[in-house]
Order: sequence, then structure tokens, then C-alpha cells
Amino acid sequence: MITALLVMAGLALVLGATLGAASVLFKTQGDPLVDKIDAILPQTQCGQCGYPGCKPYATAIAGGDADINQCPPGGDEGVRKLADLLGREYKPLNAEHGVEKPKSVALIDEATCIGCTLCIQACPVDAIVGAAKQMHTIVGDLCTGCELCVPPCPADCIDMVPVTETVESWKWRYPVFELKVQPATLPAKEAA
Amino acid sequence: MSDAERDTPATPPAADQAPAEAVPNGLAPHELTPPASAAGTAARSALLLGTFTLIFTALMALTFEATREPIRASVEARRLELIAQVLPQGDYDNALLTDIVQLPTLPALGIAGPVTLHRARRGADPVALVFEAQAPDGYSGTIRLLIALRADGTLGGVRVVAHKETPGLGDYIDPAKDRAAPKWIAQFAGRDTAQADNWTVRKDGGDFAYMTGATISPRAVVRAAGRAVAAIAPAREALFGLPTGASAGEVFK
Amino acid sequence: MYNSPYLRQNTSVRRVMVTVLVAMLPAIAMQVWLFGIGLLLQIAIASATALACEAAMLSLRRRPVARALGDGSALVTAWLIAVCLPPLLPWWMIVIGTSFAIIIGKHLYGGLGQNPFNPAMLAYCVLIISFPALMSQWPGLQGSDAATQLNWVLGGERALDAVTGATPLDALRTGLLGNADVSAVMQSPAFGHVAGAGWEWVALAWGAGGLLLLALRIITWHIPAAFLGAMALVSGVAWLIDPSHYASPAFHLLAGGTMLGAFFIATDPVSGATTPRGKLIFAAGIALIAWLIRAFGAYPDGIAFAVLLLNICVPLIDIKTQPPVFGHKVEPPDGGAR
Amino acid sequence: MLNKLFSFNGGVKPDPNKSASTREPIARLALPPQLVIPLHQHIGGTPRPLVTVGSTVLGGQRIGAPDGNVSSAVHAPTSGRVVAIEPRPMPHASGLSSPAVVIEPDGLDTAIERELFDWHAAAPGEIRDFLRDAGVVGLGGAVFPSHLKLNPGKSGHTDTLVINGAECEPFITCDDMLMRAEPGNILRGALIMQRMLAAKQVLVALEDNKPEAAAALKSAARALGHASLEVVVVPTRYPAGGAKQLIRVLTGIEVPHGSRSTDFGVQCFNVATALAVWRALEHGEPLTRRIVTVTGNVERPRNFDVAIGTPISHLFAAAGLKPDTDKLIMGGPMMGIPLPNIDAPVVKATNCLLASSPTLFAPPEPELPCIRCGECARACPADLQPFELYWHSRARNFGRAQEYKLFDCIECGCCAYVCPSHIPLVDYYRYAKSEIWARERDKDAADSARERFEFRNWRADREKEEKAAKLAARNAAKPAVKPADGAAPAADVAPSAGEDPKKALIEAAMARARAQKEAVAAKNTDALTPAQQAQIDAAEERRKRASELSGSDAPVK
Amino acid sequence: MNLEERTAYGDIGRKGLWENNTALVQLLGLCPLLAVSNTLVNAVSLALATVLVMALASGAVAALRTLIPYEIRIPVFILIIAALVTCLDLAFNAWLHELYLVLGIFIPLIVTNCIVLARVEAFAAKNSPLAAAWDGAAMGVGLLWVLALLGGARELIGAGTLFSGIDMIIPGAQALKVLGDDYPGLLIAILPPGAFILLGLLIAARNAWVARAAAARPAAPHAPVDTASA
Repeated sequence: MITALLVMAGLALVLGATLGAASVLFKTQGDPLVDKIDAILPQTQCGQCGYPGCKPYATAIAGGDADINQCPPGGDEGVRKLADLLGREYKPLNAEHGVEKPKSVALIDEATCIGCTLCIQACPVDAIVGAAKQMHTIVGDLCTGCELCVPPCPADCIDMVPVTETVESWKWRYPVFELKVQPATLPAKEAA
Repeated sequence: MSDAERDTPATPPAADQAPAEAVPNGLAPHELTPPASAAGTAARSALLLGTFTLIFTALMALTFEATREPIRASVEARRLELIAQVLPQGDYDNALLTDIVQLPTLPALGIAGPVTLHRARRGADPVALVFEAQAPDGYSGTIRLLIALRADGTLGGVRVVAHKETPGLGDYIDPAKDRAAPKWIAQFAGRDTAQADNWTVRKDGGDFAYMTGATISPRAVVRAAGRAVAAIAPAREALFGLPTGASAGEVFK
Repeated sequence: MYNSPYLRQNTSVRRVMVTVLVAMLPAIAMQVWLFGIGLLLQIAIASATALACEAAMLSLRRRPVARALGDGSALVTAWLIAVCLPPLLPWWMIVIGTSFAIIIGKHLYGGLGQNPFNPAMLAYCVLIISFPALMSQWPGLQGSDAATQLNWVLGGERALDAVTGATPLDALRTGLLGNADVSAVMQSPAFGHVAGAGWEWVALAWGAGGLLLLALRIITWHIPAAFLGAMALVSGVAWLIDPSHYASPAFHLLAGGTMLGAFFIATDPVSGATTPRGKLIFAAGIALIAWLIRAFGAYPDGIAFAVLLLNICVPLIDIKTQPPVFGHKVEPPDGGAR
Repeated sequence: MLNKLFSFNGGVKPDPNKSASTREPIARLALPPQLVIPLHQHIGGTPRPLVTVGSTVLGGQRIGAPDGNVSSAVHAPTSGRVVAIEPRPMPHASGLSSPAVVIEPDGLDTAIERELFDWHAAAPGEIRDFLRDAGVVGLGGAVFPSHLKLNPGKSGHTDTLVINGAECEPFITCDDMLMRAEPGNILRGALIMQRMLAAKQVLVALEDNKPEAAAALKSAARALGHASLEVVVVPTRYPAGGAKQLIRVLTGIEVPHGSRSTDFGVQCFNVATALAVWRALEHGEPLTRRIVTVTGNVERPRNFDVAIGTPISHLFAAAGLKPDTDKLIMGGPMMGIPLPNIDAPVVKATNCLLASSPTLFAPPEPELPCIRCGECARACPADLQPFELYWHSRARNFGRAQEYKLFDCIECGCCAYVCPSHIPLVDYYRYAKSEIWARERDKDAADSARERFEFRNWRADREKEEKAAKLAARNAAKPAVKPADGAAPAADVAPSAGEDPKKALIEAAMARARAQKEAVAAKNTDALTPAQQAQIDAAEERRKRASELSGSDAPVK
Repeated sequence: MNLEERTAYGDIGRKGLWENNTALVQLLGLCPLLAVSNTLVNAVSLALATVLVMALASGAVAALRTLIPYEIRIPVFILIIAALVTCLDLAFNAWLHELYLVLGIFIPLIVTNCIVLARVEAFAAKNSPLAAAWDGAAMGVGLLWVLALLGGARELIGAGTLFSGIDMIIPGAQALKVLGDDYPGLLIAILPPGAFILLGLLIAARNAWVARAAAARPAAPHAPVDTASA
């Protein structure tokens, strides 16, 4: 019995010392998780999540400070992808942060624009061109539809216009499946 | 996929941990020793782990001591119970488990290596010999048998101790799996052992019953039991005469 | 709204399934002629059970019942189950096996096209594991009259000792375990010329049906060829090494379920490999494992277990044997997307 | 001489149905009351309109200028007046509209003066520019600008030029009829192309179900007497006319997806393209007309020589559309696209207009589950595993679909043609492909947005730093002032200023900002000490300067 | 115990018994589950042993959690669990010897049952001893009822009996021949494949149940109680 105790205690001392030393020597640094989360976020930089941009929100998610359902532009699909990546439970979009809307771009009514540059400063992705006292234009391709330029406009000349389908952006529809099958959204899967 | 991930304790079940990479919440925070040096942490860990080990090893050791006697009794009781299936406990009154003789390696027993033979007596009278044998030619491997041979030359009984026969087909040689009544294995009890060498199933011209479609297992049991009994029976008086614990090598020369 | 191609070949799943049923007829006829009409009764029971289970599961799953029943896949499963069981089983065993195949083997996995395991072989394995004694009683060649057979299948009377015999594979195994050698076992009159009196003819009838399937392009040559080739090769090597303990390739090719397995079971497209090289590996794997089970395992025939084991490997086999795509024949097949 | 033909795997042999539209020769169709000429008729950039509403145009006049090199010009087919430049419905599966020039012909058909071009003397680059401005694009269906393909590449020469007359789809006969009608000019066009590509041999390939065309081409080839020119008859099997399949049959070379056949020493053009090249270079004729097969459920199936921009309804009127027609198709029955709008115009890609009726093309039977029978894999000319593509596309598992080489699929329809479960396989691939493209567009947009966002943040930081540095410099310039301020609010930061110069600077700046604010608020208060007043004045001065400097702070009222 | 605490305990119980059920949802520790569930008695016995170990181990770890440094927590957890299991194993051997022989290696194997370590690591290391013991017990009982169901079903289908082997625990007690003497027995249920098939069916049944329940009340997301900080 004494032998057993001694052997076990000896083992424990060695193992404990090894583990303790290893915990200090092999500490890991850096967090690639933030980049993975950021890659899922839509990069509208709209701030609806409550953070000043997508990257800060990604950092907050990785740090456990923010939930995964705060990004309306990313929509339901975005939440699912985040849930998948992080191994967390899917939850519907938090309405406090807004609702999912069809993608739109901002359009400046060029007749009303007074050239105040306030929208230029508000735009997080430099999608508005123009100079002081000059009419401004939004580069449609660069606009992420974040709506941040709308409130600062003193002349109320910015409208959000939904993006319409063109021959180039048109997509073939999912073929009608004759047998009733609803893939991918089994509630049981979510519960797991 | 997700199941496999869940199987590792390092990432515990999803639902109730809030941040995935939980820092030790309630565990002793290592912030207490802010700029941890490797040596310092190592020493502290070693001491703590050592202490825990001592405490819990002691717990195990004490339990071991406390259960030593009951376990020994249980093992013995179990052994006697098994023997009781081939030799009723009322038939003998000696300490069967200690009244033993070591048999040499006998081809007839089918076991490589020495075999322990138990001797049952009532008072001074010899009652029976109890020993193990093996049938090498079961349908899927060897079958271990426990045999009781009475001093008068009749068979006390045979019991299958371990086997790997096909479930539902050949496994009726094991009374626990045999659905028939009386059990197939019961036909050994009380048989005369004079012709044991020629025992076989009816299909091969013997007088042992078997079930349709499953001849191999009973044939193996019958033949092995017969061979073993035929080898031991002539020597039974000599075996009873040997001192306890002796080797029976001379008897079978 | 539907899109191109607007032209369609005149073909359907139903046509494929009916062709398979037709190709099974020669062997069924041969079995009935040799062993009596028990098999026909069995086919009827299995078919009725399969259709009932299929209909029940479809309506539970809220799928169009009539259309899916009409595809004939349940009947193919039922017939395959019936032909691989000994023909004098009590009716409830056939019902258990068939419903297991359709309900658990097929519909719980998502129905036609989604089952990873061959449903007929699942049924066979469930039955042989559960009722090994009954599953090894085959009627003797002499047969018995129809009324007796009906009584055995439908009634409780099962005094079969007089008429049942072991299959050649069973007899061989029993004989070998009894320390006889192969040629001695084969001397028995029940053994016929090669692989058991009557059994050879049934096997050849399966082969004939299989050739019909090949001719009609329902199956490709890969699986039967690899199956029979591998079986001949592995049994041949063993036989050359020790002919007293291992039966000849001819015996293995014509005994038990070899021919049925090679042409009708392993060629099930749903649960089998689909790439050409994959089919070769898949079928050769089945043959190898089946021979191992025959030679060393606890059951006389191993086709069913071998098929199920290889069914599990199909996704891996398929991924590893993707044929090179047009224009990519020099690259590794999985060398990056686009 | 070519003495060995190769073969491709898979393929199917549907009933050709070509005889109905080959009974009559090609007919020149009269001009419609209105021509709708889409600006974007080819792969590449959308041309800019060169005309305005109300202006008159002449036949052959350029109305759309190519946008960059990967583009092609668009011309007016006849003389008339531009009545509109606006989005019009396109012959596209979506039925969506796209910008088009609408011309009302004046009936005079006055042609613009043709600029004749001495291509014999011109450099290859000049010829290519000329072809681009003549609007010559591939007429086999892909409408890739031809001048881009007529470039031998880095090696400077090509082994084989393939002229594709293997019109493999059922019903379509426009190339067949063209080969019968103008074999010589096709071959002359081919020889021009050979010169441009420096190709060693020219193979004019067509299927063995077009004996008349083959005979015509052969005799024309004999007449031309070029040793390197050969007419090759290949076995009829759909899709032998696919460029990659035809190259494989003729040369044994497999051109993988995403590579150009030039890299393998082969280039392939449609017969009609060869003719268009010859007409453009020899006669200065831009591409304004093409042959269109009108067949299927019509009274008088035949081929028409049509001005591009003619409404499709006009062609069906000429051929006599039967009343039980349920659907219109542009292209053949294997790869054609549905036409939601009969008023859409004929474009350069329109080779065939097919009227369908329930008896001609029965609606597909209901889709059944895939049983993995492998028929599709055996029929696939691209050696794909169509059922795997289907499986992953249906499950929206696009990554796996791409691993199984979804983009090598040429959408020929062989797999769906043979499928016993009647699964619309190609629809699943089209769906998956357009989803993947859309996702890639979204991802590119997100990446560029992230980049610009990060750049903007970096710029803002830099500006902040620069401002702070400027202020710091100013502070350093007048160090004596501060202590003298005494009661000035700036004084209370002094004790902390010692430890970190940068911090000190920022804090000093902040303090000054506070001071400014207070100064503003205190503007109307009385009883200011002179020192305070001086401070306020100084602050006011600074503030003015600052607002002048930055401009962006201009108060908006 | 105030209301809030009570709901927290209720939540722990619900998670263990149903929502995060070890056997049906987390699929942890399946090896012993499949191996010993061939009869009701075997299944329940092993499950009871597991419940005991889980409750004691969780409680012990929670009580000692402030003393255990992060870097050596795993060896310490294992040590605690192993000590408890060893004691239990010895006790089985001494007083339930027949059962000990039947359950064989699977009692010592409780040490390596991932669910025990998982709960210790995920819950006990962060919570009070009482809550941790309750969580361990709830998780164990979640395993217990599934094992009992599985064992009962396998025994019933496979042999037509229930409680066979009860005499190993209560000497003299008899097994129930539920389906009568003539029942032929579907042997596959008792053999290993039967364990997989029946467990699969149980999981499927639970999933179907959950799906149906979710469909019945679509818009009632209950606020999840964070048990980790309870």
C-alpha cells in the first residue's frame, strides 16, 4: 500500500511539473478566429450590430462579447454560417439590430444635392465621390447599402434604391422538386 | 461530423458553455501569480497534483483493503456454485477447492498445460473428481467444459463454461441459452463411463441427441467429454490417493 | 416551366425494375422445379409485405404513394429477399425480413435512392442472425408435394428432419470441421457434379439472367466480372495451396449465392459503387470477404455480410476512384476546385 | 492528310429531325416594321450607343462602339430612323430587358459607303481591329468576339484550324444550308483565318448525316486546291459539334475547362463565322444578318436569312406558327433556352427558333429519386459524374459540386436525356452555377468593401496623427506662453504632461479643444479678466483659422 | 433556495434528462451503452453505477475547484473519477459478484466515459458542489432511462423476457416471461447489431418528437438560462 502511494505520488510530481512548465512555455498567441468570422460578415460596415464596422463585430464575437445574431445584412444565412463555424446554436436574427432587407444601394438626387460633403464623411467604404460645394455621386458598384449616408444629409436627397435584376445578374431558379422535400432546415438539426 | 467533435472532452457540449474558449471560470485563477515563471508554475502544479494523488490513492487503497476479504469469499462462492451444477453441494463435505491434484498435460483433455483437479469426499469416502477439459473442434473455436466424474465410474455431469458457438444455432450446449426442456446438457448426468471413448451423437451412430441443423457443436462437446472421461476414469482411485497439491504425473505415465 | 433538354429518351425507373424482375425468372423457375413451389408462395408473401410497407411508409412520409409504388423497386427487393431465403420458412419470418428491409433498410434512410445498404441483404442478415437454425434448413432435392410445402410455410408443423438437407456450403463446412477433406465431402451423392446437385443449375440460371441484364445494358460488366474473377482467383490460389481444405474455384463460383450476388445483388446501383474503377474494387472486395467468411467464418455463406461491409465503403471507394474529367486527365482527380 | 479520327466518351443519338427544314433553300426575309438591335450581343463589354434618338442611320452604319478590346461593334442592318434607345425584352431565359437601339426602316435599304479594306496588305493587329469594328462574333452560339480568337498567341503559329460544321443538335439546319449554299466562300473565309493564325492545316468538319453539304464543301475545296485544307466527315453523335468534343475527335487533344484551345495549338470557328470573316474583309460587310432555322411546330419549316434585330414573331409569322404551340425555344431541343417573349429580337446568337407543342416535346414525367444507375455518367461527354453534381447541387452543397468539376459541365443535356428518373439534371447545374457566380460576386464586393473600409480607417488615423503632430509642433513653438496663462484651463494638464510626450500632445490638444468650447460658451459673459479675454481672443483666432484650413468643418445652416 | 435558483436547477434537470441527453443527443459514451444494454438488468446496473460516479465526481470536483490550477485540471479530474470508479469496481466485485462478472470491463471503463469528464470539465469546474452534483446526477439519469429503455426493448424483442438476471441482485427473484414460452426470440436484438439499430430508432423518435414540438409552437423561443453561471 505504501509502495502504491509512493509510486502514484512520484508520478504525480513529475506529471504536474511537466504540465505546469508546459502551460507557461507553450502558451498560444493570436486569434485566427476573428478573420474567419470577418470573412462571413457581409462587410457592409453599417454598424447595425452596435460595433463600428464588421471587423470590430467579429472581434467581439470571437471574444464572446457579442452574439451571432446581430447582423441584419448578413441575414439568416449569415447567422447559420456563424453558428456552424463557432459550433453554437442557431438563433434567429435579433430584431433590435434591424431586419433583413433586400439589398439596395444609395442614390443621390443630383438636383437637390448641395455639395455639403457630409455623406462623403459618413460613407465607410469611400463609395461617394464629390467635393465641397460640388454635386456628389454614389458609385453604385462600391455601395454596400449601409444607409449611413442617409441621416447626415441635410437636404434629404439620398434614397435607398433596391438592386434590380439584370440579364447579367439573373440567376437560374432552384428546380421545382416534385417530391416534397425541404432540405437543410430540420429543427432537430438545430436543436443538436 | 459534429458528433465526432463533440466526443472530445476538450470542446464540451455546445449548449451550456457561453464562450467557446472558456477561460477557467471557477478554477483557481492563475492571475494570482501574475508573471508566471515556468519553474514556479511547475513546482506549484507538481505539489498540488502530488497532494491530490496522495489523497485519492489512499482512498483507493483503503477501499481495496476493505473489500479484499469479501471479494475472496465471492470468488470462492462463485466457483462452488459452478461446480454445484455438475455435483450437488450436499454430496460432499470436504473443502473441495483446496483438495486438489495437478494433472500433467494430457492430450485427451485438450488443454495445453497442467490442469487442476478437485476431489470431493464425504468424510473419508471419495465422492467425485471435478476437472476442466476443452473441445477444440467447436463450430467457431474451442469449447471449455467442466466435468464431474463420480468415484463409482458414473458421470456427475458436464457443463459448458465458455464457448463461441453461433447464437441461436449451436449455443444450446450452454444450458443458459438452451430453450429446450430438459436441457440438452442434462443427458450427460448419470451416464456410465465405461464406453466413454466411443461417445458420439446419433447422427454418427451414437446415442446422444442433437438438434437438426446444428450437429457440430454437440458432437464436439460429446466427443471431448468422452475423451476426457475415458482418460481420467481408469486413474480415479490413484488420483484420490494422492496427497493434496501433489502432481499426478506418475499416475499417467 | 421546364428547360432544355426537351427531348427525352424513352426510359424509366419502372422499366429498369421490371427488366430486373424478368431477368430473375429463369432462376426462379429452376428453383421451383428443383425444390418445389414453396418459393412461389414466399415470393407472394414477400411482395405483399413489401408493397404494404412501402405504401405505409410513403403515406407516413407524405409522398405520392401511387407513383412511387409503381416504380417497382419494392418488388425487386421483395423478390431478392424471397429467392435468397430457404424456401420453407414460416411466413412470419418472411414478413419480418421484408418489413425490416423496406422500413428500416430503405425508408428510414430516405427512401429509394438513399439507402446505403442493400435492403435485401439487410433482411437476409437480420434473419440469419436471429434464426440461424431455421435459416439453414433447405429442402432436399427430392422435394415434397405442394400441400406439405404450404403447410410448412403457413402452418406450425415443422418436423423437417426427414426432408431437409444442408446446402453444399454448409455440408462442406460441417465435413471439414469433422476432419474430412474436401474430396471426401464431395463424394456424397448430394454434391452432384460441381457444387451440389441442383444448385449448379440454379447458379447457371442466375448467370443466364445476369447475361440478359448485361445485354439490355441494365448493368455494366464491371461488377459481375470483378466479382467472379476475384472469387475464382482467391479460391483458386487457396485450392492450389491445399486442395484438401479448400474447395475448387468451380465449386465456389457455382455454390451458394455467388452468381446471384455477382449479377443481381452487388449490381444494385443505389448501394453499390458507381465509378468504373470503384465497381471493380467494390465487387472484388465482396468476393474476397465472402470467400473469407466461407472458409473461416461462422456462417456457411458470406455474400450478404460481404455486401453490407462493402456498402459501408462505397462513399470512400467512389471518392477515391473518380474518373478523370474531360481535359483533366493528367491531373489528380481531386486536384482542387476549378 | 488526316488518317485517324479519335472519339469522345459518352454522347447520345437523338432523332435528328433535320429533313423538314432542309427541303426549301434559304429564304431572305423581308424587313419588319421595326428592328430592335440589342447593344450587348456577345461575350464581353457592352458597346456604347453611337446614335441618338431621332437620328437617321444607313445600312451597315455602326450604332454601337466596342467597349474595350473584349467587345464588338453593333451595326444597323438597314437604313432608317432611330426611334428609341431603351431597355427591350431580350431573347434570354430570364425575359429581362437590356438596352437596345430601335430602328424604323425607311424601306430604301440605303447602305453606308463601305470602307474597303486591303487585308492582304494589313498587319494581323489591324485585321483584328477591323473585324472587331465589323461586329464579327462566333455564330455557333457562344458569340465570343472572333478577333480575339484570331490571334496565334505567344508561339506565333497554330497547328490546326478547325472549321465547325458539325451541327449536332436535332432540328437545327442553318449551318447545313449555309454550307450547301456558299461552300466556296466559307472555305475562303477559313483560308483567311488560317493566314491570320499561321495554322498548318485547316480541317472543315461536319457530321456524316449532311452528305449534300459534305459534297459541296469537298468540291469547293478541290476547286480552291489548297493542300492544307481538308473536309473531314465525322460520325454523327450528339454533341460532336461541341468545340471541345470536335477538337477531341479531330486531333485527340482534350482542352480542359478554363484553358484556351490556342494553348494546345488548335483553334475552332463555326462555318458561319468563317463566312462572316470573308464578307467583312472581302466586301467590307459588317455582321448585320444571319441564317436562322425556324422549325418545329410550324407550317413551313425552313431557313431564313434574317436582319439582326428582327422580332422573333416576324419569323414565326413567315413560317406559320401552328395554334397548339405551347412554348418557343431559341436554339435546339437539347440546349435551347426558353423564350418568354415572342417580340424579343433575333440576335447574333440566334441559330434556330423552335416551336414546341405537347406532342412534339412531351412535358417531362414527374421527377423520381435518383437511383445512381450511372446512365448519366455513361452519357456525359465531359466524363463527369452527373449524379454527384446533381446530388450536391440539389443539397446546395456548392463547394462539393465544384470539387466534382461542375464548371466542366457544358450543359449539353445528354445526362437529362438518358435519366430514367426524369430528373431535370441540367437545371440543377444551371442553378448551382449561377448561385456560385452570384456568391463570388458578393464575395468580391465584400472583399473590396473591406479593403476600402480598412483604407479609410487607416487614412482617418493618419489624418488624426498629422493633425496632432501639427498641433504639437505649434505647442512646441510657443512653450513660454502656457505657464504665463496661469489660470487658463490649459494649465491643469501640465502635471501629467511629463510622462509621455505623445500623450501629452494629445491631452494638450484636447485641453485646448475644451478651452475653445468654454470660450465659445463664455462669449457673452461679463467680468472677464484681461488675461481671460486675451485667451478668448486667441482661441477665436485659432478657431477661425482652423475652420478656414479644413473647410469640412464649415457649419451648415 | 429562491425562485431563480429553483428554475436554474429545473433547467439543469431538463437539460440532463432530455435536451442534452447524453445518449440521444450528445451521443457520448456509446461503447458501454451499446455493449451492456442486452438486458434490462445489465443496462440499469451499469447506468446506476455511472449515475453514482457522475454525481460524486461532479460534486467532488466542484468542491475542490478553487484549489485546482487550470493547467493540471485534466489529470486531477481523471484522478478523482478513476478513484471513485476503482472503489465502485471493488465494491461490485465484493458484493455483486455475478453482476461484476457480467458487466466485466465496462465498470472500469466508466473512467474513460467521455460524458463524465465532459460534465466535470464543462459544468462542475465552474459551479457550486450542489449544482454540480445535481447536474452529474441528471446527466446520469438521462443516460439511465435511455439505457433502461434500450435494454428493456432489446431483451423483450430478443428473448421475450424482462428482468432476466435479476437474481444476480435479488437472489431468488425470477425473470418475467412477458411474451410467453413460445416466443421464438428475434436474436438480432440481443446481439450487437440490435443495439445500434434500436439506438438509432430511439434517436430518430426523439428527433421526430422535437421536430413536431417545434412545429407546434413556432414563435415561443424560451430564454435560455445560462447554467454555466448559475
